[in-house]
Amino acid sequence: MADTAIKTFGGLLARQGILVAFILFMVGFTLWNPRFIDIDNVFGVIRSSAILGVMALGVTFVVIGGNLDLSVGSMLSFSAIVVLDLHENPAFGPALAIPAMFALTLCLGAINGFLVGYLRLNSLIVTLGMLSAIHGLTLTWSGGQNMDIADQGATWFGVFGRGTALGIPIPVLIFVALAAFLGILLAKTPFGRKVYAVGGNPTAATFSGIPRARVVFLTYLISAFCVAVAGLIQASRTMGAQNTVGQGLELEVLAAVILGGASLLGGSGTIFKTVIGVLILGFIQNGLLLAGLQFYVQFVVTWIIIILAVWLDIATKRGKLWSPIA
Amino acid sequence: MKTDILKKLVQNGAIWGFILLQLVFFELAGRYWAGSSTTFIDLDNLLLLLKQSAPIGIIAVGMTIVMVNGNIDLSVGAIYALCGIVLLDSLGWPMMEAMGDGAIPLAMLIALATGCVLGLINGLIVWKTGVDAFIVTLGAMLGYRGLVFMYNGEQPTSNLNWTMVDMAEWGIFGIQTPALVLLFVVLVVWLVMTRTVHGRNAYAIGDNREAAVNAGIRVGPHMLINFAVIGFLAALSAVVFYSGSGSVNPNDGMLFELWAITAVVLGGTKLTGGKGSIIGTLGGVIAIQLLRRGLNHIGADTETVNIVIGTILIVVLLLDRQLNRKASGELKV
Amino acid sequence: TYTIGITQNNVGVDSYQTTYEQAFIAAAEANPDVEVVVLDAGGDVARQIAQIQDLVQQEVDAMIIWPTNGQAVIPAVRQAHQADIPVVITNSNIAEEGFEFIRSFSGPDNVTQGARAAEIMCERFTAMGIQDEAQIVQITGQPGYTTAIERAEGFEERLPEVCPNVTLVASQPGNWNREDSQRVMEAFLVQYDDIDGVYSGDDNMGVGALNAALAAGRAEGITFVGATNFAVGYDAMERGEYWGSIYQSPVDDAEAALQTALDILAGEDVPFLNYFDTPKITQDNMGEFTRPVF
Amino acid sequence: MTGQTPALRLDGIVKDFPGVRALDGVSFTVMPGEVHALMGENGAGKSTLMKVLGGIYQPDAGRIYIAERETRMKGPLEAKANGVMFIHQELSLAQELSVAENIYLGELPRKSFGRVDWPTLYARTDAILEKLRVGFTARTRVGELSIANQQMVEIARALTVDAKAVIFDEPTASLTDAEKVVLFDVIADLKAQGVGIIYISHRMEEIFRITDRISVLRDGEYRGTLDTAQTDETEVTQMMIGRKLDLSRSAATVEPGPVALRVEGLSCGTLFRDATFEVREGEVLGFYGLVGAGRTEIAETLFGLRKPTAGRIFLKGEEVTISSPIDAIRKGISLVPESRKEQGLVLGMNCRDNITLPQVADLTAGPFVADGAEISIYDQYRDRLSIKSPSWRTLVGNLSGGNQQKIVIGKWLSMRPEVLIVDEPTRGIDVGSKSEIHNLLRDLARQGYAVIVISSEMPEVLQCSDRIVAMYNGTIMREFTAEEVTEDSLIQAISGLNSGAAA
Ligand SMILES: Nc1ncnc2c1ncn2[C@@H]1O[C@H](COP(=O)(O)OP(=O)(O)OP(=O)(O)O)[C@@H](O)[C@H]1O
Ligand SMILES: Nc1ncnc2c1ncn2[C@@H]1O[C@H](COP(=O)(O)OP(=O)(O)OP(=O)(O)O)[C@@H](O)[C@H]1O
Ligand SMILES: [Mg+2]
Ligand SMILES: [Mg+2]
Repeated sequence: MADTAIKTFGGLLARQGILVAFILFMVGFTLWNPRFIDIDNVFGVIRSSAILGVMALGVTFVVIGGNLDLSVGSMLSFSAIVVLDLHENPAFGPALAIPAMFALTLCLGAINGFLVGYLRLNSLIVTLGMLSAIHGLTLTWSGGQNMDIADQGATWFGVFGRGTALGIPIPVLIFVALAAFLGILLAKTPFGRKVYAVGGNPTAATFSGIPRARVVFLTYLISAFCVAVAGLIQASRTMGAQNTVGQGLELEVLAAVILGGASLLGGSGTIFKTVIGVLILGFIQNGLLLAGLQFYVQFVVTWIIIILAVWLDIATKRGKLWSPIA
Repeated sequence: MKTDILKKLVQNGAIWGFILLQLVFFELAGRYWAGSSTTFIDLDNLLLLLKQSAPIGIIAVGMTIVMVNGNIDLSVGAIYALCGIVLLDSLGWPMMEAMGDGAIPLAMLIALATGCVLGLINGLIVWKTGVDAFIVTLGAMLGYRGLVFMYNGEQPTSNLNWTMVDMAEWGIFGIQTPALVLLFVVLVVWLVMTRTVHGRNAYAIGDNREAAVNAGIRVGPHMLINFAVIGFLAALSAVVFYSGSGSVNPNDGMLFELWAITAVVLGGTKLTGGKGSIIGTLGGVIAIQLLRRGLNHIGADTETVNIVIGTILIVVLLLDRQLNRKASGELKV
Repeated sequence: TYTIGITQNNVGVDSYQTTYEQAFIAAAEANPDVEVVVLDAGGDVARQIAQIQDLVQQEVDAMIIWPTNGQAVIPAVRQAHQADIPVVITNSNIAEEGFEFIRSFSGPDNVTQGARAAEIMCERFTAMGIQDEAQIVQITGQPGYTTAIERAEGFEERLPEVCPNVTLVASQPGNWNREDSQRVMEAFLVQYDDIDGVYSGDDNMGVGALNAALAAGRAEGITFVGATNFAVGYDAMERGEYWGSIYQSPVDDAEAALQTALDILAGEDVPFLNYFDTPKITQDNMGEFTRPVF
Repeated sequence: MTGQTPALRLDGIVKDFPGVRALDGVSFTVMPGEVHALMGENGAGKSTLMKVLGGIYQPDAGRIYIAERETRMKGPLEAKANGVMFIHQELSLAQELSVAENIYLGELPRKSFGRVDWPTLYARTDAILEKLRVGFTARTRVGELSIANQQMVEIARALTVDAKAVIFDEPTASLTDAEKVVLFDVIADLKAQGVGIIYISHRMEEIFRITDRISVLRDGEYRGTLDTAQTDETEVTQMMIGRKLDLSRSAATVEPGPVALRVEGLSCGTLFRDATFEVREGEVLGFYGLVGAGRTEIAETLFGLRKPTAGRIFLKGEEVTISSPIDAIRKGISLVPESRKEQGLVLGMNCRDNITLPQVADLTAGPFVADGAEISIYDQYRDRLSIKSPSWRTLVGNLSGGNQQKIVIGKWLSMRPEVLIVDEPTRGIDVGSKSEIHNLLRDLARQGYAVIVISSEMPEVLQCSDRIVAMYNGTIMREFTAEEVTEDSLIQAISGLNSGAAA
């Protein structure tokens, strides 16, 4: 009995090193400050991680498909600015602003997808270029001004960022629902399988009759869709946005995805692990804030935790602590 | 044979062709469109360009080595800032202050050593834990930045030493110190990468890690050295830049890594390793710097600059692909 | 005609800087004797130094700099000075070592602004009768920027002078970013059961903190004070949710800088420190001010 | 021989991988000046044993003796230092580096300051290349070489040091006859110098041509050593697979049906020109030619991977254009590609997912992939092709080379195509499975499939085909029927000697 329990735990450790790292880490912080595990705080962390998290879900698809997406941060600024601006436009109002924003953001994703998928351009450079170009586009749209909802009381727009249902914040619900949906899409459907194949070996995928370009294209559309959702939450949460709200998020998102164990070479990773990655980052930030540490101490601790977590993950997989590299 | 050479020239020369194109375009656009009174193609202007390319350029050279080796370093921006702080702060230590200007070379050495150590830490973690360099240096990007802030809180670290500024602004034939250092670094690293055993092994490791291991190349130490070198070069870049500016913002150097990588890739280095050229990287750095200055020259505003730079990056990639297109009947994979 | 070059800190990062740029260009266009070269450093010191060098190379008649780092630009400013180009510093000043190379500073006094914010906060606490027990938190701007540092400095120095028993329990940066500040405030709210006041480096962040408090249902008892009165802050004041701020107009800021440069070119005497006034604004006196345009 | 000290002795080597014991107490001795064959089915543990010897894997138990001195191979470097050279089964080259740098990988000659001594490097390399009679130089970039020539670069490494023992792991899998002759000369030279040679191959004729003794592994266990001179194929095979093997060709019992695929004047740039041929249902058409003759390119064109520059393709009498592999699959064409690692497999995916990859979109229950259907396809082809894998969850990258190849074949067989093209189908496959695959191909034809077999092995085309197309340098030289073909006429046709005598 105890024996099997140990065995199961050993197996879990080997397969889900990152999950174990997460649990250890949560226990550690809770011992330090019991408030950490307070239900309000937990919801608070998940709620504020939701934006990063939703973006990371999309980027997981792109990364498993063997590419990068560095444009998500500046795309987030774009979608938030656009939805707010259209919201204030009497011709649109919230009901039209949201679909219009989704359409425009998906167009940007389609550009990424077209360039990387169909034209086969290097995704790092393409999305870096798009990072810059979309920022320019956002500035042009807003004229460089912050966007705000003038009469916050008169709109239901805030529900996406501030509302709750059954006592659970709506952003948390969106994040969980989207994670479940995309998790199933990736793990259980033919499309998901194709994403893994294209990321794992694009040539072999082509030889197997998988439309490589279209699959890559779709991963970027998914990524853009997630950014649009995140942008909606963001805009609704703050009821206003600067042109730079998403700046720098691209690397944080990537860190979460990688921390979850997706390989940058493509072909591996799961939505579940990405969620863990997001939560680890969210709880590190929150835990250190609660511990009253300076934000730069957070940086250093995040560094150490990222490396320890990934190390633990791969060390359990290979069954050895140290790398065999000579 | 002849067409082969021509093809190679076109392939490797794409970036230089692009630079030439930019020069001509900005000269003409500046004169006839923006009505600028100054010329763009002008020796002083080009020398200034080279000088301004130095901070990113020196780092990009290091990035080329690491990328050829099959790794990447995202922490260079933070190393750059941290070494800048070490340089300026160490000048203010009582012992060093007592030495007067004689402390300058010592401070520079301390800063360079710091860079090496930071690079070594990255390299050691990559080697010993087997965690991917992308993750290790992504973490270090945060961690080292944290150290930058710890050093002096959120305040800039300043120490304006006019002797050092004069050194940075010194030059011969109008080529100022930063440009000289950049050219020197390019030359030395080019020699190392093309002529030495270490350089060739770095290519082999990046090209086919398993083959290198099978052949008995000790992959770890080579990676370690290369991380130390990029740490050193990031520090050198900091020394060159901060001796001329005298003050470090704690968030200086952010995004340097991305621009350095962009320059390296534009210069023809493969992201997956095994292929790349230092000279190409120099071209990539100059091309990007030229683009920025050119856009300023013709009076483009912030949003236009952003849009154009983004678009150009993609267009260059597209052109490069067109130029390097395989023969007809290519395998459609 | 005169050619005047300006290199700005980071256009587009917030409405203030954008409005400043627009106002500057508008002012220059209104004056037939001026041509301007407008550059943006994008917050990057290295790029700003390069731009100063470029302007020297282009032999502009005068140069206006909104420094990204008040120390780092000094050697570049010296180059301009050596090339006999008069330099005006705008919005946030450079360090004293550089004063000999510039002709004038034109902008707000950020230390005073911080001090005034402390006074607003203290007056409010006194009116509420909690000046001896209040606990406050601070959300600062982008770490490393002069404006952020000076405002925090002014606030932290002045507060104990006026309200010695108020404690500043925590300070975290909000990076001039409403979302960041909202996140920081959420954590503060979990961490501290008793928060009586929030000082933010600008209203944009202040409104982020306000949003967090509203969401947690704790906004009622908290006094929010900011700086650089943004339209959102003004509106929140009007609704009675936000207490006070410092009124600072980017249009005044831009026009003052251009005028200073023109005065210098015209050979007039200009004061070395050319501060424009930035008054306190609170719910009590906001009627005296128009709603900010940014 | 018994009086000599062995060049190499392995004693009780055990090696475990998660889920498999790859080696189970293997002992094995190589004398100096001996060519010692190591044989066994796919997955028997040959490559693993050699990797233990080469320092790439650490054994879980057992000892290694070199010249009767116990030695621990901590890594490839120690192996090399102890005089053990290893020519790997899978190409182990840096594509962007020159031939010389690859041959001396890990031990480039040095000058002061760590500089590479280029003149010495090139001089030494040229000397080796001369011995190998190859058509490229020391400075050529390896990526520009054909697979066969890359294999020669790999082989050249054996000549760089004074080795005590050299391991060749399936060196001939992608060599042509001309290069094989060179390789055998090299081996003879080494042998004359008293080097102990371990030679792994699935090709019996080679084994009997060059080796002195044969050791056999089965399921990671040592089965015994035979004297080559005193044994024959049957005995070796029986030792390997534990039963007798029927090597006879299964006769075609059906009359060929209507034409399934007809190609008229198909050309693709300079790769191949004016190819005209047809294949009927119930028939196996063989393509034979030297490496680079353009057979693979024809197959790729038929599979929609290349755009033809001229010519027409008819499927069941109807003209079609095939624009992509998706298109080809939809029209009933399957291609088993020639390079399993690059084109055939996603190494990071498990066995089941690889096999069902081309049809995953059809194996659905509602919007989801149907797990059960997938596993039953896997089980079916595992049994049919006797794929040796711990479970369907095993990553394909962890299978032995031959079993990987079987996965690729299974993947395309399970598509039940009308036209099945197989390109070098048995590269790296053991004799038992090889004849199984040959018979399988013939069975498929009997069931009404049209099969095209591309191969560089003459016995294979002879064994399988009803008709044989001989190619030389991008053109079809001649077509033979199974009855009229002789080895000589085939060799003549593929060397472009009698271009006049078209059938
Ligand atoms: N890295 C690995 N991880 C897990 N299992 C492995 C690994 N390498 C080999 N194996 C397993 O060990 C067994 C022996 O494999 P090996 O490659 O030695 O076979 P082989 O005799 O060389 O076959 P072939 O003739 O097909 O090359 C196989 O069952 C294989 O699946
Ligand atoms: N000299 C060469 N330079 C570059 N690529 C080559 C060269 N020779 C062959 N190739 C390519 O390498 C791949 C494998 O070549 P290989 O020599 O194995 O030919 P093959 O496919 O066996 O010959 P066939 O075309 O007759 O089937 C082919 O796609 C071929 O086009
Ligand atoms: Mg093998
Ligand atoms: Mg072939």
